[in-house]
Amino acid sequence: QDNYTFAVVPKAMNNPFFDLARDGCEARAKELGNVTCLYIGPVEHEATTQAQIIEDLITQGVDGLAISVSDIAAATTVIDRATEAGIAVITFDSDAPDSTRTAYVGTDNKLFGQDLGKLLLQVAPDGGTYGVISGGAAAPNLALRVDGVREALAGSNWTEVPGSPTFSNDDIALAVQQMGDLKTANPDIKAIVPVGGWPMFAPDGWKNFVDQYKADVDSGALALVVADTLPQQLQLLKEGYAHGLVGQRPYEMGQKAMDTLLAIKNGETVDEIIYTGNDVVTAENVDEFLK
Amino acid sequence: MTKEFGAIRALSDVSFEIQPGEVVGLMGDNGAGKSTLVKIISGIYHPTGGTLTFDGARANIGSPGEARKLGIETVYQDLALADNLTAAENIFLGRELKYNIGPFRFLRHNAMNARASELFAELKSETRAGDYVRQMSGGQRQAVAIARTRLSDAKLILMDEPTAAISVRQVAEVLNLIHRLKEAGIAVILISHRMPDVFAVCERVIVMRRGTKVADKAIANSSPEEVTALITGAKEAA
Amino acid sequence: MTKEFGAIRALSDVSFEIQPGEVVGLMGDNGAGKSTLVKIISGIYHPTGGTLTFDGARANIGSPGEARKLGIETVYQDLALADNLTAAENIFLGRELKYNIGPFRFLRHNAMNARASELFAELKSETRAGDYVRQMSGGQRQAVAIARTRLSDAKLILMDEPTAAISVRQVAEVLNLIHRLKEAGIAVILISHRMPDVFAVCERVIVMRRGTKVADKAIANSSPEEVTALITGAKEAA
Amino acid sequence: MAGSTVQTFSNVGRTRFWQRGFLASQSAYVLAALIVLMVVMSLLSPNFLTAGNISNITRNFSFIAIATLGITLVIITGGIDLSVGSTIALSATVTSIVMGSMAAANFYPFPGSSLVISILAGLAAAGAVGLFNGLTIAKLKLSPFVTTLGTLSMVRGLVYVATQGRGAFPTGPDKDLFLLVTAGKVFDVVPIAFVYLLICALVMWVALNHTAWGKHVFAIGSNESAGRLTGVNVDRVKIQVYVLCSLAAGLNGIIISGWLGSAPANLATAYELTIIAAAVIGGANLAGGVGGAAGAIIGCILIEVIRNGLVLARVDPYWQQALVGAIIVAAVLVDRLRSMRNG
Amino acid sequence: MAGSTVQTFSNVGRTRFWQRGFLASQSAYVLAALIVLMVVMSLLSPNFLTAGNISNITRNFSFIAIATLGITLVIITGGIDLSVGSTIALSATVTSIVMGSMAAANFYPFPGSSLVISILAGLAAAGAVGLFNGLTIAKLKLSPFVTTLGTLSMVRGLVYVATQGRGAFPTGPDKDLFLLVTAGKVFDVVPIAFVYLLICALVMWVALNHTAWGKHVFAIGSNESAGRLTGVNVDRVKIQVYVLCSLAAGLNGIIISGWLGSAPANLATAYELTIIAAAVIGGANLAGGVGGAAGAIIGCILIEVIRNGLVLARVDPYWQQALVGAIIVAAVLVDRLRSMRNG
Ligand SMILES: Nc1ncnc2c1ncn2[C@@H]1O[C@H](COP(=O)(O)OP(=O)(O)OP(=O)(O)O)[C@@H](O)[C@H]1O
Ligand SMILES: Nc1ncnc2c1ncn2[C@@H]1O[C@H](COP(=O)(O)OP(=O)(O)OP(=O)(O)O)[C@@H](O)[C@H]1O
Ligand SMILES: [Mg+2]
Ligand SMILES: [Mg+2]
Repeated sequence: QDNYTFAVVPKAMNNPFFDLARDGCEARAKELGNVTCLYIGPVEHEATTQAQIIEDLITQGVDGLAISVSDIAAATTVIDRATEAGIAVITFDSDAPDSTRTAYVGTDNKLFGQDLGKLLLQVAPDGGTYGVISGGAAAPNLALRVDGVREALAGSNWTEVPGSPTFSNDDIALAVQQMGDLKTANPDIKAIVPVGGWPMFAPDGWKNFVDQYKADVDSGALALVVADTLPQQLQLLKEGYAHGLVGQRPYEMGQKAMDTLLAIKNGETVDEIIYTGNDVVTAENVDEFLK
Repeated sequence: MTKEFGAIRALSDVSFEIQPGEVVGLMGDNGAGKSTLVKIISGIYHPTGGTLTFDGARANIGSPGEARKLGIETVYQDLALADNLTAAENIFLGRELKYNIGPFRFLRHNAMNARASELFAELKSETRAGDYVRQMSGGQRQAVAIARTRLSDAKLILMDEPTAAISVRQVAEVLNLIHRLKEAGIAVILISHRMPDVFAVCERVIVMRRGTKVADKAIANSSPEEVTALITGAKEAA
Repeated sequence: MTKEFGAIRALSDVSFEIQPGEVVGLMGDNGAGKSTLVKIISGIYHPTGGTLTFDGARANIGSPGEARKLGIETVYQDLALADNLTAAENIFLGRELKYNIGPFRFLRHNAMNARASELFAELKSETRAGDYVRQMSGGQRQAVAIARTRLSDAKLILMDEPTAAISVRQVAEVLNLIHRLKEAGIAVILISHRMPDVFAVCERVIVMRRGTKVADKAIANSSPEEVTALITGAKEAA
Repeated sequence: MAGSTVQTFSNVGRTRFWQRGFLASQSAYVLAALIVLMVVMSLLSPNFLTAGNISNITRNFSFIAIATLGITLVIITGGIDLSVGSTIALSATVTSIVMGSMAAANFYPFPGSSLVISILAGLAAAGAVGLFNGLTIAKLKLSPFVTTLGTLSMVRGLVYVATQGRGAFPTGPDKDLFLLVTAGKVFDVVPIAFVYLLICALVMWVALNHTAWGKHVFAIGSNESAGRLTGVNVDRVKIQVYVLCSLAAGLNGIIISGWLGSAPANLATAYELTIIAAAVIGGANLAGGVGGAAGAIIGCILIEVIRNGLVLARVDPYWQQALVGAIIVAAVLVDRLRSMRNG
Repeated sequence: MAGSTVQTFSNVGRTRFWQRGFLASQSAYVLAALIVLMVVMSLLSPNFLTAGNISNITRNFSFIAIATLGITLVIITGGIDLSVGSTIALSATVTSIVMGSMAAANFYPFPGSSLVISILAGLAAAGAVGLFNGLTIAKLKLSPFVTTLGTLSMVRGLVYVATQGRGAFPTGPDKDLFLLVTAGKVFDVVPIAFVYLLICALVMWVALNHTAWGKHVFAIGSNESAGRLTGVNVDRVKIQVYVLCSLAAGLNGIIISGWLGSAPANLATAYELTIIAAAVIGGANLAGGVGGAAGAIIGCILIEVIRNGLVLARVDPYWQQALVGAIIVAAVLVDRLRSMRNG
């Protein structure tokens, strides 16, 4: 049995989301035995650095690459170079559909956004105004999520406030500040939908914010529907600090990435699109996820 | 040639004139406003009031560059040297010697170094043209600043304490230089605290005290004692 | 008290000594190495070779701070002033006057300003203690540097061209000051290019040329003409 | 001799009151710009001047203002510290980790011990960074820019290494106390971070203006060799200044992590530029020798008011970034008025 | 008079060859550090010295090296330009947008016209940023740090506004030609970016050392008021220097976007610190008056070799960042050897 080294290249290493993908990948690599998981990417979200690291990995002669694409066109160029060099390439979390990558493992971001929107409709069917918090303005998957939210809410009584989405640049402190800013700028705002978990990654900052409007949140007059399902978010949800979460499955992305790359190496055919699915969590089912 | 000045706080209503080939000594206590006066003539400061006439026409000197173009050269008290350039580069700063290759102009390093060495030799100064000004002694720095005025055909040369830091033998050379300038019809304003120097080369001496002109008289009618009294304020005016 | 020096390129085998209460003039052409010598004594440069004896003991002066502690005060040729502080703050830099509140020590601004004004008055200098050095005239800056040496009980004061930029009446005050220092038993090394000053206050004159000592003789046995000849190299040694 | 202290100079008029002291400083002019900006913002958005928003603004700028005070000291000596952002993250992380491991080990010698020890550990880690910077810059004489750029990267790397990129959370028996002393509000209105800021600023103002140490800091920035020649212990002051800067950043980090309830590994990434900008806008001069506590705070307020105001005014988020830049330049431009008036 | 030009000084020995010129410069010592580092890296990873990797390294450092040349000019005058990263993104974006809209409009006056016009548009946009910086700094006399921090933010904001955050990519009939002139390889080995770099560096070296303009640049950095007093047109030179810096960054941006086949809106975020670090490591002095083309390139190579080598050596990525910082400091430390030897 051959030994393989598969590299997992996140968009940015400073994002806790990708840590879960790394954990999944490392766990699965250990189970498989003949696979090494090499987790490396740019520290901050920046397309050129990611491309340069991928080039270095090509030079190093890794056997497979799983890339969370930072910029579609830029990644397409390097992915094509990698496949030319005979390396198995898949994308995860964020795709470059026109490249020569063999498969995409991850979330359907449009669908993910739609799930967020639907969850909001379910939590607060009456409608009103809502604001969205996004991460980096340049991230294609986040743009798809925002579109998804808008699509799901089109035709309903929900309207988006001006100045939305705000961009937190994955800065957790800034994301919490923007929660406050949105509410202050629009005192009658009825819902805030962060399309990534940033503000809740700061549990006490989030609590501080919610506590100011605790009555509204409890009564549902201020609906909080947030992306991602990290443990601290589930805890907050359980304590009544949010109404619903829609989660991706980064851990599974890491696992499936290893499986898929190994399958390609073994000459098997794989599906081009492998969705890992979404988790929709509300107060009802939160205990299942908290285990 | 007439120059009139209004006052910036350091200078109130000072006015005087100087003719081609005339050497005027400007004396006064520390802080009397001598350097300020020089800086106005050479275009660094703008007078708060008053006018400046040069070559018969009213001159509006907006910058040191313009002053230079009019033919006014200055040795500044703080010397105005770029530490990270060599002596030669400092001397030629702003009017480098160049040769052309097509549309491009390149520096004539050797020619500039040679000319700078000549100028130092003329001043009997032991200053090496290729040395960085950064590592020069106080007197060598002053020699560089003085050498700078020798490059162009100036009409008026302002020297703000040019002999302060240089040694006896070069002081003589600088005084010689002033004599030669005078013969060539160039007007010189010499600021100095050294009474003998002023009395050796100047025809006229202007004394300032606390921003005002207290005397303007021919050397022949004056004496070192009188000037000293004027500077210290022991004598009010002359 | 003996001082011996080895050579850094600018200084080769210069050695001399000075007694308490003695005033020695140090003369020489520009770039002769006078300031370098001063900087070695005051701890800025370390001699490449040679030793330094102070108060009978061999002194190893590692920094200007140590020199100060030994009782060596210096007026540097480049004055060493912090432009963004006032004259008073510069004078007291490194030995501020303070009062205590519990464990904390705070500055006595008024006392320092008053003392600084006194020092300027003593030097007959028109320098305002509260003005920033940045906006001072050349002579005012020099007055600040000289006033600085008056603060402590120095044993040896090095003055590198202290009178270069200051006006006639203060020159007299500085020379007076040197006389008083001498009477108080303080040794002074005076570097100057002004022959009359050196002959007015010094007992001995040391002449340097190109890094070597060419003469070391009592003023009484010498003359300005001889010293000039030694400086220029017209006379080889004495 | 008595008369000498009241020397008068016939050619010296009195400088007018606006040409002297605070009113002639850059800080005063930036303060004027800030006030104009606040008026504009309150016209654009009725919510700008609400109590809640003012409390938000106060808290937000307090987060960077303590670090800005520290970096102002460094800038006055003519140095720079690019590692403040990383140091903020380091002290936050160390505090959380120590608190967490004390809880795990059930080590709890005295009431509040976990709080005190973990905060001290965080500050010690920050101080160590400052000591490294200071020693390298003062003793090895490396350029502050390169040195602290190196520590920026080193310290951030260590934070990632220590937490495997995950960041850390304050936990354990003293967590509530920790939140109280970092994120609490005095009298339910004034964020406690603001109180810390005021204390730090006051101490700094006294130290800069009324102690010998402060004069030495200015002297080093204005002419380092003059400081050395007059016997100021330049190296020691420099080291102190870098240590203080890192401690200030560390304190800031602990406060932020208390407010967030989390010390993410990417906390305060790229804050160094904002913090330096705040100091410079408030009048600190990167060439050294100029700066002060009041200015630093004004600079921080200005930056936060711009950010907050644009969000409240519902400006298109893509335009916000462009406007932040433009307003910063405009705010500094008012300082030209000063130079023009004072000649 | 003839003899005067060969004056000799009895007390002046000849400086030894290693105490003069390039060998006594910081660049030479950093070059030595670089060589040591390359030997270490090649021992750690067998792939380091392969032709493919050397070509990669060459291309990667060329990406930032042209901008580093530009910023070196600015640093020599005693200024700083924090907006280079944003300018890289701007010119890349403008080039792509213009190319795309010419394709959309089917406007194609002469062969290669889309290439030429779009590249010129990109450079013009970059030049405009430089002109703004230069005018603001030289004429309004604002601090370079604050001004360019403002443009950093403004320009990045405009890139987001122009592309709605999505970035742009080169398209149209001349796309292949565009890729050829930006990402191609000469003789199939030498990245074309490296050729551009060499040309720029050579021009810069000649300009700095053999033209009056170059001496003026040094004079401004070493004593601005002296430059002004001797009639150097300080303002004009400063403006030129900032425009050149932005043009260099713009050229870099176009080359990077050609290699990536894309101009993402966050292209080159935070590159300014790396670029300034490269210039400073290569010997440029932020206080002004010192710097050069060779040093700038050596600094860039050093930074890229560290990055690339650590990836190839499979160092734990969390440690990589810490090591990058440490090695940068160590590399500059060798410069202390120089100061110690030359006294
Ligand atoms: N930029 C400035 N701002 C404010 N005051 C200034 C400025 N420059 C000079 N002064 C003040 O103006 C007065 C005159 O200064 P100036 O330099 O003209 O004196 P000076 O006659 O040249 O003296 P010296 O013989 O010492 O060189 C001094 O009191 C000085 O403090
Ligand atoms: N840091 C340095 N590096 C190299 N050479 C130096 C340095 N400092 C001084 N020199 C050289 O040493 C020589 C002596 O300089 P020094 O300053 O001691 O002269 P000086 O006798 O004080 O002259 P002056 O009367 O002009 O002040 C000069 O040739 C000078 O160029
Ligand atoms: Mg003067
Ligand atoms: Mg000297």
